[in-house]
Amino acid sequence: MSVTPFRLPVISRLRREAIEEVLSRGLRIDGVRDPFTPRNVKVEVGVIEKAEGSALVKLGNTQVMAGVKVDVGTPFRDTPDQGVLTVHAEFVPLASPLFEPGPPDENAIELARVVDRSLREVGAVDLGSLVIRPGDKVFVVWVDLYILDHDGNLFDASMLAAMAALLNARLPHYEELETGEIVIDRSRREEPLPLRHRVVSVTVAKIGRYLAVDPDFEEESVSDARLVFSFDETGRIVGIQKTGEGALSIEEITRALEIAKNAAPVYFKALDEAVPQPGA
Amino acid sequence: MSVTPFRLPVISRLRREAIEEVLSRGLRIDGVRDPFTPRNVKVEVGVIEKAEGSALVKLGNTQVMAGVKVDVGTPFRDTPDQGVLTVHAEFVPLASPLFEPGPPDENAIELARVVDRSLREVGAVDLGSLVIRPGDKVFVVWVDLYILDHDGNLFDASMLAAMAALLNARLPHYEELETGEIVIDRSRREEPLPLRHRVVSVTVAKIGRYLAVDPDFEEESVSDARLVFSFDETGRIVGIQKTGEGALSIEEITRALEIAKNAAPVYFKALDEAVPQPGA
Amino acid sequence: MSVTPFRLPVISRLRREAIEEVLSRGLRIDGVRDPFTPRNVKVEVGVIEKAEGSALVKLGNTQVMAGVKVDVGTPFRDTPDQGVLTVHAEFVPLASPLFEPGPPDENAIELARVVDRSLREVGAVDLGSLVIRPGDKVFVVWVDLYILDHDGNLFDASMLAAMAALLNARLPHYEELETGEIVIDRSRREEPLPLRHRVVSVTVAKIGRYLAVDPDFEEESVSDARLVFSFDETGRIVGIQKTGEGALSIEEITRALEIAKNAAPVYFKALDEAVPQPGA
Amino acid sequence: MKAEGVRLITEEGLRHDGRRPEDLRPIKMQVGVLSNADGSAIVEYGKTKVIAAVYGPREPPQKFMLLPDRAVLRVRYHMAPFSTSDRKNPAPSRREIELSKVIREALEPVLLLEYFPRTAIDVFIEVLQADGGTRTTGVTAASLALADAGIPMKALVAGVAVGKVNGVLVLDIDEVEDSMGEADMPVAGAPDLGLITLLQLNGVLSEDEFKRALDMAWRAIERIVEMEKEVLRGKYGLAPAQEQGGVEG
Amino acid sequence: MKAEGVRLITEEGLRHDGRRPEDLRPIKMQVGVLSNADGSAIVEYGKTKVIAAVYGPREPPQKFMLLPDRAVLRVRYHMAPFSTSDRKNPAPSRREIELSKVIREALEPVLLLEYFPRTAIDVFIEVLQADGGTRTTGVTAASLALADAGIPMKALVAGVAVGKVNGVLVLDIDEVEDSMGEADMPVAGAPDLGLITLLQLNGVLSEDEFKRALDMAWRAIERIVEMEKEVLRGKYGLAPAQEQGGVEG
Amino acid sequence: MKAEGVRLITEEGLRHDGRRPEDLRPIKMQVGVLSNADGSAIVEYGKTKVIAAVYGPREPPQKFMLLPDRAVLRVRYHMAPFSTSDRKNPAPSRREIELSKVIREALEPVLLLEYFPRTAIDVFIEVLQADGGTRTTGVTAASLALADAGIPMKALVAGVAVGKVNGVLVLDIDEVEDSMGEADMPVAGAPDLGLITLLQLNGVLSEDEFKRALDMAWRAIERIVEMEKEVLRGKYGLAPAQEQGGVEG
Repeated sequence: MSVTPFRLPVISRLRREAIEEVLSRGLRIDGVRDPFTPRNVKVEVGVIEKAEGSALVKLGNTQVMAGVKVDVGTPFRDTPDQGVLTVHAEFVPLASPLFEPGPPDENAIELARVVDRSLREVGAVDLGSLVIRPGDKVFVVWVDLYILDHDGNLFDASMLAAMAALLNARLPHYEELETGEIVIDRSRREEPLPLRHRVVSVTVAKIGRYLAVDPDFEEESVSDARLVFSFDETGRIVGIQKTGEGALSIEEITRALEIAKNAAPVYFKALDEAVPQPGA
Repeated sequence: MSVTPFRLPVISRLRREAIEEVLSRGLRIDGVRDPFTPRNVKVEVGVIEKAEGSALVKLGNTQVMAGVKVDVGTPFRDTPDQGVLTVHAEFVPLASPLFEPGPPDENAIELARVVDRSLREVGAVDLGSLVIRPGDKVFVVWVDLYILDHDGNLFDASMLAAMAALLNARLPHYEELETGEIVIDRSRREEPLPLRHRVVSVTVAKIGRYLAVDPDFEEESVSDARLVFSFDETGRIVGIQKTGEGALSIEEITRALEIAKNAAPVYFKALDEAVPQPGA
Repeated sequence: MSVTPFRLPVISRLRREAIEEVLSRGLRIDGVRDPFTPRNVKVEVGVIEKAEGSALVKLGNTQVMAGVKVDVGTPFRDTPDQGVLTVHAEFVPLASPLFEPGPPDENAIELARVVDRSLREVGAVDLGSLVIRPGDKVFVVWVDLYILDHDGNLFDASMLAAMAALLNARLPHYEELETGEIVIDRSRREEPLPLRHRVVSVTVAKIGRYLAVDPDFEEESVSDARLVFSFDETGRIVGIQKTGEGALSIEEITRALEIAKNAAPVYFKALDEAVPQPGA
Repeated sequence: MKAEGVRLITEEGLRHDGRRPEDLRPIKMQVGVLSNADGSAIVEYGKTKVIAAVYGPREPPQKFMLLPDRAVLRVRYHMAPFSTSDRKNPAPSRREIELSKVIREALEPVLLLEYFPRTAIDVFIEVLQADGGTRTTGVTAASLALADAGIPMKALVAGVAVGKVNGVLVLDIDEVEDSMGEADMPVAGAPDLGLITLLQLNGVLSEDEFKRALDMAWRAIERIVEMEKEVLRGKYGLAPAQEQGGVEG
Repeated sequence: MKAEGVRLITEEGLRHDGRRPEDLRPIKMQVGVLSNADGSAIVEYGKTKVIAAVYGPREPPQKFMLLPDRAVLRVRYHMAPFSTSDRKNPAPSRREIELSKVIREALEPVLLLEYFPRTAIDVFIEVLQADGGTRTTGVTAASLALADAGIPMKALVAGVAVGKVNGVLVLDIDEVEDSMGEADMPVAGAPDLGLITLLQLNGVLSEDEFKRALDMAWRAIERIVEMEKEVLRGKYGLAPAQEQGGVEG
Repeated sequence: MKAEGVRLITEEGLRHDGRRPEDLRPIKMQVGVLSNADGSAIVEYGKTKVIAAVYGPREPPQKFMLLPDRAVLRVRYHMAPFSTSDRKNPAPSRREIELSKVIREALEPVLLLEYFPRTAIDVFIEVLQADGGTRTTGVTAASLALADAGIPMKALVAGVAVGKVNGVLVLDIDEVEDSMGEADMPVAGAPDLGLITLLQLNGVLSEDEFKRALDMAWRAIERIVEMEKEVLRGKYGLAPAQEQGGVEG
């Protein structure tokens, strides 16, 4: 059951007014940004040697770590010729005073599912080439998102971390025993995980009459709603999620799309710097 | 752990006196019935096309939907030559202000188990003919009871819904692949589910010194205890459950059985009208 | 998440002073024991005929029952040539007003894991001889600890009960069917469970400046910390656990080990009386 | 990633069930279908069948979740085990948890929750049969049930999904089109406020396709909200929409 | 549905363990077996062995469940993992949840709960060995433990199951008879009040068989309650019932 | 029971990674690494990498657990799914539940919890990479995070594990040594108080070995606490320990 969350207390109404006031002047509450520019973003890969792929993303003060683990398992019955991709997010309590220990809540589940769909629908991971024995044994790819510090806009940071960790990942060596059992040797990393697209998400918040990209925690808290747009490297829209208790007009949605499209290259650049395009 | 439930508030004491008073005059609080007559009952089958069998039962204002799904699975180890029958009940929160979302509570579990036993002990479903490959592959029959509106006597309505949905059910087509795997095609429905008996349950409530069949929610709330008798079409008793915090004398139990036996034809008739007896 | 437990109320401060005062005179609060002597201990085996092995241990008023069940299952992937041993503890609510129904809490889990490790690390059960078909079918040994009455020092009583039940256990007869399936016949008990060592645990409590073996519930409640030492029959240390919110100096730890070592024979004797050493 | 080899649009431009791309499925609506709930409705989009019930404003069992200045809205989207081809496990799936949130956020913008501080308004949505578009059918059913319960609303909402199948944008996709198509975009909105309250895209669209799909959804939502109004006008009787059934939707 | 091919009644009319149809198994009872609990008892019907403990009246951790005009009764029926042939998973099964309710409702009628408003009385029943009749043995153990705890009761209760095996009604069935037989009817009652407090039927009986089975159970319950009284008279010592053991029990 | 056939100590007495038996792995420490937490630290022992955050004193959501005369300490030790060779299921395992308790009891003795009655102090420990010694690395990280949060402490604590490998006692064992060795003894303590606050032994030691291992651990703990002090002196900058990295650590 989904329940209206606790809203920040009265003080934030004043803060909200301040946030809207600076937005009305084309500025942001941090005194640095304009409404169309994401915060500083840093992508680092290979931070966890034991994982087949990993990344740490800092987007302003928001920190998200992603780890990719690869196992051997059985395919889903309706896709016997495809590997399995699973995205999971943990809002661990060290990241925010609002997070409590426990199984993922609706926010963590929504985040993981939006990232999952943005990767899956466009075929970012080439699942067809992750088959070991059709219908029987395939590679199972786990993407685990670990929110370490929550200063707003977990969607964009998590999508970046997931994508960077996937780009960093290598498949482990495996052997087929005489019994037919597949044994993997994680100490030997071979081919990179086969990827076909690079995907980023860009979040635009609606705050009163204003739109602003990459909201920080305070902006997010006073926002009416957010739109998360996912793009591939060719500019196609590969996922959308409206999130938050408010609503938007069609005109606002169109403007938000424009803002998101124009901000996407900032994330793609951070990604390409951390994991250069092959041949680049 | 089972805990004494919250009793209805003081107002119900007055209501209880009213209910007892009309019972003392051989009447019911609804101003229509006598103590020996169930409410209007309506059985409709085939209400959910996607289910292999389905039924909606209205017993007064009580509404219960039942769906039958058929899968292929493995038999229990101790009954390798029998299919599997599972009855499950959900008290979904739209049915009553008393129901909260969550896993089935003791009342839902008791209901499902009483219906299950009443079907199972007499062999209402011919599990022996649901075997595809002995010891390996059998049909698994799920009966899911969905309480939509709770105005008392969920036992009788649920038993009727389960029985009607089973009578409405057809087995899906299946094929054995060369690999030995069994694949089912739900778009092709073939034989009816093999049934050997029709079973109904009749509930008699003890309210003070009085007995009354098919209690509505108010009567149930003020009752001391209820006796649920299940009968097959030949009049054999195929299940009993005393439920509720009170007790009954042997003489009361004997009288309740008599009342139940005399009311059973009402339910059988509703069942037969919805799903005519073969050859009838 | 582990949370500081509720401490006994103010009254126990007085009680604590009394307990410390008698300890300062080399006595115990029960008026009978000295700091170095465990309570009366009684070990009875074979108390549950349906279990492959069982024992009831009374240590003062503390009562712990242990049952051993043996199944056939698959080995862990990293130990294909070993049977499986699992220790589980239930703090059932009849044992103490402090226990509530529910899944094992951190105390029950700690207890089970300490007993498990003390058996496992020294190889008390010869898991290598519990293999039926290497890599495929092995005996799975469940040790279930049931706390019936909690008057302190569950560690020592549970370890004794587990050990006695294992010594009492016999493997069930099994047959391999033509299909390769392994079927066990619990009515025929054959070889004793193969054991290589006898292990006991001895708990020493630190209460203020004093150390005392086998604390009862009151002593445990006012203790700063406890040290649980496990020994095999040759005197080797096969497990240690410091438990409780306090700390100890190295000198206190050394003294506690001495006390434990000297008390261990009391438990070994109780064990040997209940299940005589082969050849003894 | 959707299979792209299957033909779901005929050469005449018709869909597998005979609809034109911009056609809704037959829509049926009925309110006041339950006796206990404060408000209820059952809505069908083709074979998709969803029932919704509303309780409240009321005091929930756990008071810690109440808010001092408004009612909390509690929404549960849940599928009956028999609603799907393979039996659905009744425990809430991750999908159901996400959709409960998304639907709650689709309803909040039209409710005057500040009228009822320290109470809860509960919306329970049960999918009885799933054939595509269950979340959007659920929003429509919830809107009707809220109105039936007399909860003060700024406007009615309705939902519909637009899909892309064989490169063609099609309205109100069913399960076959969803599973075979290239994109599924569920939308809900309140035409009387000019606001979109739910928007998701599962799949791939160009910017232009997205804008056209959004427009297509919006016009359908306007029509569905009109049906809601008709049904509420004839409360507790059969609405014209239901009697007509059919393609007109 | 029970297997009907197995012979469990000899030509002389005796049962597989030598009992006549109307014989109980040897019954043992002992009270005050635990130090922490306010009351406790261990009861054996043949190889079936059940321990019960009572705590209260006391304040439970969750106060929301308290009632203003009476004590709440909380009952847990639980099986030890080692009590059954195959290890029982310690998490409560659906069967244990149902039986906890059924046993609670078998005890409520004899307790004077209105003496202790806003408190809880807890009955914890642990099946240590299961050989048929665990719920009815549990009712008997709970009755003794409640008396041992000094909880005011209108009357003692006891339970016993009647079965139908090879067409014959038999008293106090064990596990073999239960699994092979045609019916299992657990009954509990308070003879001093003339009331049945628990009644279930798993299986098939004619109306006449049902009445005879009920009568058979009732007479046995009267005898078992007499044993309870004897044990309580000799509280904390071994009861005569236990010393005699045997068939008479 | 550990495999005993594998040679993990060379003829020169060196370990598989070139360390001498009494050598620590390179240790890195950094505090103030998170913006939301009141205190935080990241600590590495070789490849083992643990992050800890502290919140509080604060009011927890569930007030029933508060104590009238002191703060409650809440500790969670948790492993990231990607921290281990095989993916770790994120649900708390029995091992994590035990270690949360053991670490809480290793921290309680040095905290002045009585300064903050009716509040909670929360310590969240996340293992980011596990290569042996995660619980003891976690104690060290928690000690730094508590200091960083300004929680009043009697002394700093640190942890380290001593193992027995091929019959030799070795300091600060890594995963290979742990899985192949004969014993693993995690120890934590507060040198400034002269107190051991955590002590476990998984494996087999003679009495003499135990005493030597305890002494070995104690001396290493003294060194690690010195590193903690250095890092805290240079708060929010890189500590000398980190810059040096390496064997000395």
